[in-house]
Amino acid sequence: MSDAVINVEKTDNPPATIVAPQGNVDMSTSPELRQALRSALDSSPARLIVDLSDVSYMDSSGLATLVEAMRTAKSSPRIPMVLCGLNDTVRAIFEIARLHQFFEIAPSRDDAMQTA
Amino acid sequence: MSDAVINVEKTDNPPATIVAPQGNVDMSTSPELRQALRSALDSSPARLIVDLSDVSYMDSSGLATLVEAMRTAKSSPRIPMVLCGLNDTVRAIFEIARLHQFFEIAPSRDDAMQTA
Amino acid sequence: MSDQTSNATTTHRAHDPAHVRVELLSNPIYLSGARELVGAVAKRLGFDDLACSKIALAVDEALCNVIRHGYDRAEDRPIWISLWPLTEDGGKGIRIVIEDEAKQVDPEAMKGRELDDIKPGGLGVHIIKEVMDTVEYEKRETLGMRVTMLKHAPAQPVPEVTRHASQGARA
Amino acid sequence: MSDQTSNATTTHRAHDPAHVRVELLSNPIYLSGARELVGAVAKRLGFDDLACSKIALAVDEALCNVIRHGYDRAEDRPIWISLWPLTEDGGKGIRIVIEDEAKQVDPEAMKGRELDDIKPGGLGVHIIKEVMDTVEYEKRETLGMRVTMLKHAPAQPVPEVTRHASQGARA
Ligand SMILES: Nc1ncnc2c1ncn2[C@@H]1O[C@H](COP(=O)(O)OP(=O)(O)O)[C@@H](O)[C@H]1O
Ligand SMILES: Nc1ncnc2c1ncn2[C@@H]1O[C@H](COP(=O)(O)OP(=O)(O)O)[C@@H](O)[C@H]1O
Repeated sequence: MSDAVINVEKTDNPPATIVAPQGNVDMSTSPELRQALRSALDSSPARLIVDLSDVSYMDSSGLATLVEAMRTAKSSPRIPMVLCGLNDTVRAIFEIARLHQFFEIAPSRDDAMQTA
Repeated sequence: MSDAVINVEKTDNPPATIVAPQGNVDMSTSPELRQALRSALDSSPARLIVDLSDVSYMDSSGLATLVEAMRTAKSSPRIPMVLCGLNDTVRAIFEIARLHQFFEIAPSRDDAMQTA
Repeated sequence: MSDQTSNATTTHRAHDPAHVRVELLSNPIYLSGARELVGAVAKRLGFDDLACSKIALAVDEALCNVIRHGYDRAEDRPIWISLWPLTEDGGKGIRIVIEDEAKQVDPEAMKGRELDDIKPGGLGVHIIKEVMDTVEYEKRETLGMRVTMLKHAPAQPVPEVTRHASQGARA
Repeated sequence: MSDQTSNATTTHRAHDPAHVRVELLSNPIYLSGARELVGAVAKRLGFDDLACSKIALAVDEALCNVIRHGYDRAEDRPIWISLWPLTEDGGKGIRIVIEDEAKQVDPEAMKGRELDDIKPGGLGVHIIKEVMDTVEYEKRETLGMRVTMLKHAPAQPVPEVTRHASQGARA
């Protein structure tokens, strides 16, 4: 019953998988994000970019999903994972949860491409 | 108790008064728009531009306010009055009320300056 | 489309509790909250953004009419908004019921003005009927009025699971 | 700031009816509607956009906890959200009460994890306490839990009338 839309893209230069959820990431839509992140990590991309520029709102179920993906990404074989495009509302929840330092966060997708 | 914000600006070249309400124009905020439009018309500007680009939502009380101002503007001495910057939601209510032809509507403020 | 005022309640079993029910004071400062709630619920029930904002507009107009005509702008009277998903015939949509404790008027009196007669006001009922598929005004059993409005969502082009897969396929 | 769980209800006369009261089913599809309603009401009660979205977040987290822990994800149980403007001492703000009919737990058990222990989950209660000024969990008289949360709005720099005038003066 969820209407989450998650865009997934692969680029060659530099090689990366980009997961870009759209709209609200809350308890009703985060299962689809979890699914998309798992598939992306399963295919062992050179880097994983989670582009949040089209996410207007995220709650702790979204955070939990990202923490879980980051832990997988950090375990061997390590996959560089970078978040980008956080708006003020989304950034606020990372700060409240003191998770803005656990994640690598870049301003834009281009920056994330360079960082990862 | 209203928190309507309405920006009013006067330009010299071309001479015009621009009334630009911000946010929602509904039953609780349209009285302030009415007030701003009345003051603007009272000072008999060379033209009156109502810039709706920062209006995210308008209901029939906002429409009624604009109809009232347009009638004053059309009565002698006639003051050219142009609306601009309608988003899809705002445009929809003009169309539902079949008022998109009663008003002069320009895409942008610049166009409105030329039209009026 | 705007004149089907008959079968608005026929498919509605009166005792199904609403999925969302709001009781709010007749104070215009709460209109924006009611609109945002209704728009967000409509979104989850299958409407696109523009349709959601039109549905929110219809609710806003109905609430304004209760405040203005029903309660003569008193700001401390109750209004109830109830929402149900419409699931008949496999389609999607929303049923919205707005109730008040204001004076009862003849449902026939709920009429907008002719649209070519341009003047301030007289647009609310017209907007409500234009936006919603069916609109039915009635007197409540004890006191006050009730308006029941239905809107069907356009059929989704691609079913849920297929769409998710096709998103994946874009990868 | 996050540990003041004591006087949340002391200034609240229990029988003042809420200005807005929502009853919704414990189905996650209605979370967005609840958030939008609360955010829009907070806006009209004097909070800026970022504060409104944080208050909506706190309500979302409390609702998710009721759905997850209280109702074990059953989607057809009732949850109530009640909103009041805070007007004590001439200040502005919002009082939010969320109630359920779920199992009763010791209010002391409502604790988030330590933040340095990074793992998925365990953030909801922490977020609620961080965002709101006071948060108080209690058992309801008959069944279920109640959480009462207060948030005061920062004092407005310029009073209403003066601000309108100064807008005019910019002309
Ligand atoms: N909730 C209501 N209670 C009583 N009368 C109503 C209500 N809604 C609408 N009406 C009647 O229908 C008429 C048309 O309403 P509307 O189209 O919204 O225009 P307006 O409110 O500007 O008059 C109103 O003037 C009023 O007589
Ligand atoms: N509404 C509730 N009903 C019952 N238990 C709750 C409720 N809210 C919170 N709790 C308890 O508080 C704990 C912490 O909640 P929270 O910080 O939101 O993290 P999480 O939900 O991820 O466990 C929960 O694990 C649960 O034991």
